[in-house]
Amino acid sequence: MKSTEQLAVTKNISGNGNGFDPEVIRRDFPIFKRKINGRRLIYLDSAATTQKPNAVIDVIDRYYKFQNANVHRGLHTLAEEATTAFEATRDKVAKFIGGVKREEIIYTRNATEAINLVAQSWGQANIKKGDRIVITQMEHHANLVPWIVLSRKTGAELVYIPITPDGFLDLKDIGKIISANTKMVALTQMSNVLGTINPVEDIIDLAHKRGAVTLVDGAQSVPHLPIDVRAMDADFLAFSAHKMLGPTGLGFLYGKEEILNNMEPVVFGGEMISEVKFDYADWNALPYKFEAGTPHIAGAIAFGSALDYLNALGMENIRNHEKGLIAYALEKMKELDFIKIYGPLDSERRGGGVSFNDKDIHPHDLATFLDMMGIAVRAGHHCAQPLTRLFGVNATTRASFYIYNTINDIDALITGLKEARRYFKYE
Amino acid sequence: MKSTEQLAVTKNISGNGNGFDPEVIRRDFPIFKRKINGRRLIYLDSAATTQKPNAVIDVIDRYYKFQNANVHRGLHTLAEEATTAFEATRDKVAKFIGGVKREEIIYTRNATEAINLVAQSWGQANIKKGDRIVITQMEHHANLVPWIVLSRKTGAELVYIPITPDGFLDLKDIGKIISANTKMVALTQMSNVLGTINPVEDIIDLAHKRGAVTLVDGAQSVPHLPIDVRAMDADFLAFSAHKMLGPTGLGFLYGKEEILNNMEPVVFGGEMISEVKFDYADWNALPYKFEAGTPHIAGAIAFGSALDYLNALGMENIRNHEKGLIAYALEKMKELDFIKIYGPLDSERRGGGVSFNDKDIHPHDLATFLDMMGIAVRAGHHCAQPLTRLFGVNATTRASFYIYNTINDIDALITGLKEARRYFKYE
Amino acid sequence: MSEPLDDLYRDILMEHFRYPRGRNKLEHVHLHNEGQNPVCGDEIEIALELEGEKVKDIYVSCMGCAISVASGSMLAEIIKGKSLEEVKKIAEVIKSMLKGKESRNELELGDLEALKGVRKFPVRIKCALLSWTTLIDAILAKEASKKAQISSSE
Amino acid sequence: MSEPLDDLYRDILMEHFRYPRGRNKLEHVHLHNEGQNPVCGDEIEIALELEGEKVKDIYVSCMGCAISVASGSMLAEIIKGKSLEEVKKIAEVIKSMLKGKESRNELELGDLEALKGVRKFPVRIKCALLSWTTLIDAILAKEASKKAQISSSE
Ligand SMILES: Cc1ncc(COP(=O)(O)O)c(C=O)c1O
Ligand SMILES: Cc1ncc(COP(=O)(O)O)c(C=O)c1O
Repeated sequence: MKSTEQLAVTKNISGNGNGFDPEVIRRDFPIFKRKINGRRLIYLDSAATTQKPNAVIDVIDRYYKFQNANVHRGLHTLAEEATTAFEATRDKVAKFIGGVKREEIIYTRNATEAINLVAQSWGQANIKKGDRIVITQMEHHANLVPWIVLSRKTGAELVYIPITPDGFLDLKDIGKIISANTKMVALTQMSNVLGTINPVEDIIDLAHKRGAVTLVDGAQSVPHLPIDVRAMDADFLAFSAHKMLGPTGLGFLYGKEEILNNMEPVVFGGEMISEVKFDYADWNALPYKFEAGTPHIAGAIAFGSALDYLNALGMENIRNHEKGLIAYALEKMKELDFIKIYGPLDSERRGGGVSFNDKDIHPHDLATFLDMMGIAVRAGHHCAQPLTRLFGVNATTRASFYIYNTINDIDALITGLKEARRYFKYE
Repeated sequence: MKSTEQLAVTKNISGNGNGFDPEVIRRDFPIFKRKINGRRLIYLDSAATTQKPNAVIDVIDRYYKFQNANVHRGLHTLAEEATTAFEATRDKVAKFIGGVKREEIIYTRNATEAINLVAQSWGQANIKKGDRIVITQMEHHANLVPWIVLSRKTGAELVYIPITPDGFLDLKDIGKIISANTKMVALTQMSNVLGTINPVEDIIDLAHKRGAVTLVDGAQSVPHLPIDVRAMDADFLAFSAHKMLGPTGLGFLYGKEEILNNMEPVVFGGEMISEVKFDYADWNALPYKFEAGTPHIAGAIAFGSALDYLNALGMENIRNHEKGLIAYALEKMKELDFIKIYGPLDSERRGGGVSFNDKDIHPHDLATFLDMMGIAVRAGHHCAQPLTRLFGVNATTRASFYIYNTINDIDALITGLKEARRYFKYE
Repeated sequence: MSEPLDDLYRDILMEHFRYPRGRNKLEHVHLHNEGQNPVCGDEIEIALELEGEKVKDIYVSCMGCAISVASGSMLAEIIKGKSLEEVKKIAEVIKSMLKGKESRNELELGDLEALKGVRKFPVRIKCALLSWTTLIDAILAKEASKKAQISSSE
Repeated sequence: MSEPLDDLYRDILMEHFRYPRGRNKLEHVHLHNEGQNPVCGDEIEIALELEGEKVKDIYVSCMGCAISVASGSMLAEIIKGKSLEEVKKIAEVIKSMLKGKESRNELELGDLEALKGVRKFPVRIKCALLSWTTLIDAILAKEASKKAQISSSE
């Protein structure tokens, strides 16, 4: 790729006419003032967790300083303010994923807990021996281990949609895999290792025709793509706040009202009940039925601000920006003959991070080397051990992007990859 | 009580020779700069959640601004710093409750989830039809509903230790109640409604003699009393960070290593596994086995600072300070013939908040009235509906205290109670 | 005390609280329901005696705060003699009033206007609505069971 | 590149990484174990051939990073000829060294001294210890089963 082409990509990214400028965005993120090992921080680990803008951090600060109270059960001013703000975020989340009912949004700790809630409550009640659960070979452990455990407990079979060598779902036998006895189809909308964007609508459609219920792991997709869960028609959608500018300790389960209404809660205590006697307990209405105990109030309120921030940027613009970054990164990496890329090479059909390996340098050593240059990447199995092994390795290196990343960051990475080979004496 | 006695109490509180001065402490809590309905805030709702000192708020702020990264799986500098700080809090918690092993401390969302983890994992595996579960009549829904559900699921009987009219556990039949077939004894160390401090050591001792496992709900006790869980010999202890200066979204389960080792996890995903194949998953070591997915990193790190703050004050001093406040509040309220107090009147045997009712004004109306004076109290069943009903009411008013409360706050409350009667025309 | 508080605890409301209407047991009960405010445990019992589609008499018993007791008492007063359709309409108007929407009000609300002060106290709205939601739930349940009967006898 | 990195990837360490010792399969295997680093999925296999209490030969195969491969190779080099008791002692010394404690070091560590640079990279300590913990676990398991045999034959 020549420097003129490079310029075009840069333009495509920051000059899309929507005022989307990562250089400006970066100024909202205090962490970029920090030096890492004497270098400027180049953060390429947003698939693990994103950095947070001042708008979010300040809300947490303000909440604890001037508003802090427990929610729902309080009659005093602070409690009422906290409750109003806490519930306002629920409305924002309902709107953000395509305009669902507020009762369909359940606060959880993270995406992992959201998926487990479904596997445990819906799964235990509806999955029996002889049934089939379908997931894919590219699932994160969060959408893999709960189903392994459920199938072990119930005797249901767990069947995987395989992947092609270039990192797409292999859909040629999908009609057989999603069989008439399939009760649950759970899959990720975007792979955290390969970046693949899966055709969830089609798969959901087929699953529904077979009478199965569907769960979409949106941990990687909701932060990066415009989402319309109603158009998608997923029965459940799980995602985490911390991967989309929000605080840690907060995640979400969307579920269709009718299905949630028929599910038993899994955690019991305050707030989730409507009446308790010594020998009797009755459940509260949605969504509270699934929210026992004091929730992450500060986190929820701050996440409202994260959604405002993303909405102001526009999810379409974010997707376009990232598509540009990924295309550029793939181009540049393809030029390096010592780098093997895992996953699709077409930026239209992928998002997320780029996983790759140096043919000689182990991902750990590479990550440590890059860190000394201020570049934060991730190395390991990325909580998708069986997938990583499919590619014949124990670990890969992953560089993942978000709204604050620029072409410069990718250039720095490419330089780092070259220098690593010199340092480890392969060049 | 005459003004000279009053003075003595004040002295006892702030002049205990340990430099414990609530007026000085208050300056660390920015919320007290806030006006509520034009009045200075008098916060008497710490049993619901406590206010947070700058030391805690600033750590959250700094974390998100300059350290933010996902933990455990990262090799880069930010990830390593976050992991170290996150794990350091585990050590502090282990020390704070009496010096247990770090592996015995599990991060949860709140006390509620901690108790549910035990009911679900240990309970489902060890409780059968014919077994007995013993709890008390003064449990919070968090330590009540999980056992109702477990007994319903397993067919085990649920038996309550009753309470006396003055709000103590009635222990005269305890030898019969904790029978040979009792498998679990779960009780609160301090009632969130009555303030009663229960003789947990004796009850645990008896339970162990009968071969039962014990769980202590420490949601109200750990923030307010010096705790030595090893001396207490509880098998499990549950508590929440937000009730002891810490952030929302974080709680803890302590469990004896041997018991935890024999328990199955209940939430499955990243971090809690040691190896995953497509048809196989094996669990990580303690404590990670029970911590699936991205934890509340910021919350955990900030909670380390909350513990430092409490340690600097000294838990003995905190207990003495609160004992003084409660004694004073009880004295003052006893003088009001329109106020009925629920729970023990001896401040040596109680802590926590004081629950009471005006004989004519409903707790809701009273709470709304007090709020207009800037006084935050709680009204309702305090998530202990069966207990509240034992006293023949649907709701009580509760004023609860912490390190930043003063004699002045109680005087303001007493004035408020009197003015309410004038306002509602009962005087 | 302060102005919003006076607006909440208006004299009319306090008068209803002190002398609640509808406390006499009914001879014939055609509609019955119990309600709870899960936040606080407040409880209400409502019963109606009907004459055709009209409310002949009503029984309301509420263990609760001034707002919920007074609101229940006002309910007892206003719905007497009204048809169930009218009752549902009044409930809608009160709901919108409490949620702060300007009601294009063709209905005569009488004392119920006094509930307006609750708007400034969002946590108390549930108290003001407890009697109304309990009653409406009962009416809707009755209608649903009637429909079911009709369709099963068709 | 920077100094701490040079201290981590010392020449001796890189030499072990490139030419790891102990890659020959053993004739007789008296002790065998496999280990994993759950953080990254790195895998190791270790086997010992014993002569009495002494290590006669050793096989180490590690799929992992430079640190874990080199550490495994150094292990293979140093424990040859040592008694199992001595091996356990060396493991202890290395653990303390990596955790930054000054070891009152009577033992000759040879190339293993090169692992000192890992101290500045806490997340890599697990890599450096993988081979050692895998080996020690095997030794302890063997001892435990021996004890059990003795007590059951008493
Ligand atoms: C005695 C007791 N147990 C449990 C809880 C539940 O705490 P959390 O809501 O933080 O889970 C509380 C707090 O309300 C409590 O007072
Ligand atoms: C695809 C996918 N699913 C689920 C998760 C789990 O998210 P969390 O750790 O926030 O529960 C992740 C994040 O690592 C992910 O990438």
